Amino acid sequence: MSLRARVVVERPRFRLDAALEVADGEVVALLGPNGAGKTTALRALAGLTQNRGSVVLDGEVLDRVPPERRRVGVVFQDYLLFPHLSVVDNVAFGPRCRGTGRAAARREAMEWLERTGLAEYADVKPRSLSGGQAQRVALARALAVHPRLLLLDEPLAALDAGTRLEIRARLRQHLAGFEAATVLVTHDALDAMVLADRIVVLERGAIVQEGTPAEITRRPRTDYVARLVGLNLYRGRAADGVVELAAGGRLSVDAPVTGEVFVAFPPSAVALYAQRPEGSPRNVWRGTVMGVERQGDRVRVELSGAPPVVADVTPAAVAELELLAGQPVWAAVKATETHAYPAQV
Amino acid sequence: MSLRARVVVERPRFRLDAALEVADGEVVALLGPNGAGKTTALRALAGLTQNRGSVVLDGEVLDRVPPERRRVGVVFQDYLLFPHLSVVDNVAFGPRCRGTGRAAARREAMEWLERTGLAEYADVKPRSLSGGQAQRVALARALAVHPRLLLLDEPLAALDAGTRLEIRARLRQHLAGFEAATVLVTHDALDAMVLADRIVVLERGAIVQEGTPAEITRRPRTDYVARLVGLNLYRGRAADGVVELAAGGRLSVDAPVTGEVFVAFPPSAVALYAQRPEGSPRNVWRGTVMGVERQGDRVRVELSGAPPVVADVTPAAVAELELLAGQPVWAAVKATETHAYPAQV
Amino acid sequence: GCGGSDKPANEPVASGSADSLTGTVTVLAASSLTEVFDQLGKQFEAAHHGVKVTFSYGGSSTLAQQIVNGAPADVFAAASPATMKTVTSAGMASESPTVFVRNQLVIAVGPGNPKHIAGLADLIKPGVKVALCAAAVPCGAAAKTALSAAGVNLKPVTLEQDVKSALSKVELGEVDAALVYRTDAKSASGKVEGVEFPESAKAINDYPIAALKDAPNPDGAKAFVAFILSAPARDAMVQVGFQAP
Amino acid sequence: MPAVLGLLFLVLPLVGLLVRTPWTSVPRLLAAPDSLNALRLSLVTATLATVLSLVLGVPLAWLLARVRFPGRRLVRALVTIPLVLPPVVGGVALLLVFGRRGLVGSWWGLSLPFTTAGVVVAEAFVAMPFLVVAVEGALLAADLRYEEAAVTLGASRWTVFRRITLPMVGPGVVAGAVLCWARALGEFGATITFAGNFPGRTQTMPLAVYLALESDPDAAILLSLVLLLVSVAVLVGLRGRWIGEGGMA
Amino acid sequence: MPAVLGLLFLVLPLVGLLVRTPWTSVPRLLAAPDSLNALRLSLVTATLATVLSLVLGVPLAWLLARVRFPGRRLVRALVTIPLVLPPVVGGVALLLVFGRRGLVGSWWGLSLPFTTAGVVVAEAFVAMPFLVVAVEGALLAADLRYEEAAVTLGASRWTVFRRITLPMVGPGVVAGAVLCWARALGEFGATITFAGNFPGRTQTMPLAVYLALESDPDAAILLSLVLLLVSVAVLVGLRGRWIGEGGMA
Ligand SMILES: Nc1ncnc2c1ncn2[C@@H]1O[C@H](COP(=O)(O)OP(=O)(O)OP(=O)(O)O)[C@@H](O)[C@H]1O
Ligand SMILES: Nc1ncnc2c1ncn2[C@@H]1O[C@H](COP(=O)(O)OP(=O)(O)OP(=O)(O)O)[C@@H](O)[C@H]1O
Ligand code: MOO
Ligand SMILES: [Mg+2]
Ligand SMILES: [Mg+2]
Repeated sequence: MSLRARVVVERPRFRLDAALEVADGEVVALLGPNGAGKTTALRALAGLTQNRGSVVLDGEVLDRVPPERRRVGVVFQDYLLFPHLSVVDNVAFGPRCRGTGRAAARREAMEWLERTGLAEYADVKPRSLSGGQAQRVALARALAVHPRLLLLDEPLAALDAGTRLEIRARLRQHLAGFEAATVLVTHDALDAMVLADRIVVLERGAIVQEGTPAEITRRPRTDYVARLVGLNLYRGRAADGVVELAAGGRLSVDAPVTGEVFVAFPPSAVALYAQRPEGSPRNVWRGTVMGVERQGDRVRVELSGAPPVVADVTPAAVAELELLAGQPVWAAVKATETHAYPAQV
Repeated sequence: MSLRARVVVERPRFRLDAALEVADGEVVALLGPNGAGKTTALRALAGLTQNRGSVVLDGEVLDRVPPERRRVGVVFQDYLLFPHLSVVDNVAFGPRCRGTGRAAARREAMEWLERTGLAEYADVKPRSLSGGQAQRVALARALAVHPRLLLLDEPLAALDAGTRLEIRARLRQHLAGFEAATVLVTHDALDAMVLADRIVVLERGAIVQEGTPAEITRRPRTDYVARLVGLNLYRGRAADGVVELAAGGRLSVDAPVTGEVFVAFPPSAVALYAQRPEGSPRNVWRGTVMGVERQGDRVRVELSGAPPVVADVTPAAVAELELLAGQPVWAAVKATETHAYPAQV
Repeated sequence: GCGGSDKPANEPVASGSADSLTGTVTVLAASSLTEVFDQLGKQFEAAHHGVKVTFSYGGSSTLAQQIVNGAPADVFAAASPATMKTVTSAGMASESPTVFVRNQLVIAVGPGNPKHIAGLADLIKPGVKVALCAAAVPCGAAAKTALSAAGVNLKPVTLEQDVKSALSKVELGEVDAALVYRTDAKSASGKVEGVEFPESAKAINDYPIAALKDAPNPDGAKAFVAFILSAPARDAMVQVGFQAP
Repeated sequence: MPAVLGLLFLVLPLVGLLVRTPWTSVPRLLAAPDSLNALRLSLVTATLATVLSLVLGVPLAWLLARVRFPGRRLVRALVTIPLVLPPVVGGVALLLVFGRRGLVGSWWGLSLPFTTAGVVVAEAFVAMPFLVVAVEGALLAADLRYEEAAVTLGASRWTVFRRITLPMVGPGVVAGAVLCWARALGEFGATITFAGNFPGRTQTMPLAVYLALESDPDAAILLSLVLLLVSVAVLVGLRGRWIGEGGMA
Repeated sequence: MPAVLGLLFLVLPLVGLLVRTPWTSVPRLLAAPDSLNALRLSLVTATLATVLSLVLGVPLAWLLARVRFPGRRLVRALVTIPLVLPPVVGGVALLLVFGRRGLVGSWWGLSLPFTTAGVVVAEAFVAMPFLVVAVEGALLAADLRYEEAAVTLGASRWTVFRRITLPMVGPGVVAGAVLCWARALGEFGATITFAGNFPGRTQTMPLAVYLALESDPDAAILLSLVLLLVSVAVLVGLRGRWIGEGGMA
């Protein structure tokens, strides 16, 4: 086990207390809403913020090791490229500090820049980079130190769609062949799914869920996670295949559960009708359209009701049903499309 | 027509030259890869960077008007919250400059903070905000000046999924009831689709495409745009319902086009088979799996071949076909699912 | 009354008798006169009720500059004829200056005279560090005269800008001897000893005094000059080591 | 460690003074009204000179750091002139301008030399460049983009300066003001030349020390220590606080 | 506009001096070897004092700005002492420490007073605090997060200081060095007290000026102008360049 840490940080209106374990070569994505403590956790791991817990890396207790000797690579949320050094010198800074000669360090830096597609900017100062370019340089700078632990704070947020795919793929490649442990903070479910072996969800300073991307996707345990993975999620009490929802209403499910449970299903499982439908779906209820959003080749419809629900439909359906805010509609979900699982782990 | 501008900026290794028109109350999304010149364009509109073109707002020529009298609200890519002022004073700064009294300005600022869900942080300094919190404060600060022109540089990039939906909805509401013209820079197709009336795509300093979100989505004209909206896009010569693709291969299409055309279809229109399928689809070709990525409830498969293509399939299909990198498969696309349109506008 | 004609009419000055002097008499005096003038000022105030004497001490040349530039002063007492000349040639003196005391050089040495210095010739013994004043200031000029009269070719370690700093070098033990005025050696008695030497008679420095033309209080100026030239004042100055002219 | 060496170098001489001080004569000296007058006058004039320097010098520093104009490098160098000019010559120069027959003084009517106001002018002349150079340095190191952000919010140049620039270079301005105040407090040559040495009116502490050196060197050291003590007390009291508040991490 | 007023205030006295200068005697004065010697000695010692101050003072400023230790406020105030101390008293204090019978000087063997090295020490003592305070102000205003970023890249404290902190506070260090150099160049009281006044060895320009004031005020003004001219030339030549490079937007 490469990283075993407990990070405990007290702030005036905030307390972080989270245990993190990351294996050699494993990538853990740290997800959570704004202000959940993700950046704070990374800072504590890097030794930049006083940690009342403990950090053990490769069996070595780091609590008394100063940050410069932790061999931890960090990509900061706001990059923090050194304004007075050229791009290549920014990247070469780490290798230089680890004792590499000037020329060798610059060569190494140039390689990294080529890999991130920024070789032509090697000699400019960071302030004349665009936001996305700066972020890529920050990434190259962190990777160039060959860290034992790599901490990435939203390393792809400022990248454009194309570069993002590319860098994401590169990063994945790199992380795959990486002997180090990696913790990746992100807001993007896709980044987390693609890059991470395991996801840890932080809310209000505490870990609320962790598991593989598949587990998290299938069995979200909080509203935040559900929204993140694009599922409708409810909590309720199950008895005889029917769940009484805390949010109002009831849902028939296709699972032998009882007691406190979560029920989840994707928006695409929700069918919408102008009239009460007759037919197989056992879950049918009335709702009111709150909002309609086009999303690529699908349309996402938000409904209030008991329970409130989000549905994905085709543009054709929108036109046919004349879905506008305020419009009453019927929602239907087949019991077989729902996924119910115990609320206690 | 509220904003008519031509922005022309020369940089050592970069030249921006773009004409922008934004109507009263209209929201234009400026999309483009990293380093395309989006931030530079906003700076020129705001009067922060020397513009060799011309900016006309509400009929008034702004070229000689200093930035402080342009009534332009800006959310900067790196927020630039004043570090020495509390959050509420940051937001109140604009109203104060416009002559509002101290108490009234703070009241107004508090309202904005409440709307962005940050009222409890009113009295802290920006450096103790998380990234997403800071971005929301920057948004509130820009809106608080009731600008005639609102310039947003990736205003949602650092927001978590939940807040993002919320703020996006709020922003849309606000922009809808907004008499001002808005230019929004983003990397997120969804943000652009949801928030913008019109999309302008900038690449390498020049406008390569503009139109409504629907037009852009349906008829992308560059690889960047196609990737952005998640379509497969090819260019080729059409004759008698068949397009010879520049990327290799040919596609039957269901449109009466001839000459230079684009052909586009969504990844979900691509079916994959282990054996060459017999059946209705007229476009069938061999490819090799390059990568498989789980994306929420779908799996995205990248194929090389003539042409290369991206397909969206169900997890079940992945298991059945044993889709792994290197695996040869057959791709099929119905001619009716393709969309062909002239390359010349 | 004497010379009261150009006085502003509204100034509250009694006319006629010198005993009815009033107002303030401002005296610019060389800083080497500080102690004795402070004491004489009190005597003058006691003798003339209602008169206040204010002193502004400084380097003689600084004071001369100030006078030329319109300092509101009544009397100037300089430590050298040269600096007084700056004032007179600018036409700022109301009368020709009078020499009121003279000062003579001595060799200042540390307590107990550890290097056994008895005269100028001993100053060139090896291992003896000597401080002199720079030739541009009066004590330096005097030292030069005395040394050449004695035919001693002295190599000092420093040429100080005034007597006091030369003296303090002896007090602090940085040098073994310095040529200073007798008054200075006397005021520092306990910390230095003064060794008299015959050639000093050839290098005596004159202190001139004069009332000033633009004096706000001309009567007071005249009276103060007269007082300084009087026998009691002269005695007081001889007490602290000056010589009568 | 050079930092400790540096500290020793600056503090050891003070220890030397403390060892030599004739503490027994403290009460007598402090009872002398002239000493107290001089101390009071020093504090008042140095503070006024600092205020004057802030009013004139901070805008000047801003001009040098933010506005491009021809000859800026020359002006920047001219500003440092009073640093290099021997103070006594500075005093003479002031007399040539503000004196009775000076360039300005002659049609001005009002006479500055040999008044308390003259002391303030002399001190400000000598001390202001310290403020200007320190503040200019701070301004040059500041991040311009915050000022741009303020401008887009409708702030005039003056508002930007007052509410953004100034607070952000707070530590620099405080440092400049401290230097200016300290230099004004210790000013001797220009003061005695331009304003004379009149007890209660223009005799500041350094002038009193100078006189005391003539007659009673021990008293002079003691007076210096009093000046030191008071100024260190003021600095410990005020500066730590200002810096704590004005500083940014 | 106060900036212009401030500029006039600093520059007018110079104009006064220029108007009064007896230009005809320039050749005679400049031909005097003592003047040239003094000028050369001034430039050399002021530069050495600045180097010494940089070596000792920048680390000291860093200590004050970055390291928390008990009594920091007091130390911060102690450092400003030589600013307030009348220079002559400062010279006496130096004698008490480094003099023949001083605390350090007596077992040191090596004698500083009356040597050129002594001039450097006296100038550094008086001028170093300017550097320390200016650099400390710049350090306090700098953004700490860049230093954090450097630390995570494996930079030792010293590397962070040398490659990140120092370049980022460049303008502040340049400002401090300029103040320090200028103050050293104009230093009079401490120098003459500690190092004495011997032409070619310890007689710097200000000492030559002071003595000239005694005998020939016009010559004194002229000498000051020469000093000015040279220093302004140096500053125009070097500083604009440093600032241009060291500055960040
Ligand atoms: N230096 C600080 N002082 C006081 N409070 C702080 C400080 N830094 C962060 N906080 C608070 O701690 C909480 C967690 O902040 P953190 O930056 O770790 O959030 P985050 O999870 O990274 O959020 P985001 O996704 O918005 O970047 C927030 O409420 C923030 O306001
Ligand atoms: N101050 C500057 N000096 C020189 N070149 C600059 C400067 N600012 C930006 N550039 C260059 O201009 C180009 C456009 O930059 P800009 O910041 O406008 O890109 P952008 O579209 O906002 O990209 P991103 O999405 O990454 O933020 C880039 O190649 C960048 O390197
Ligand atoms: O004014 Mo003096 O008495 O020459 O030092
Ligand atoms: Mg964060
Ligand atoms: Mg940008």
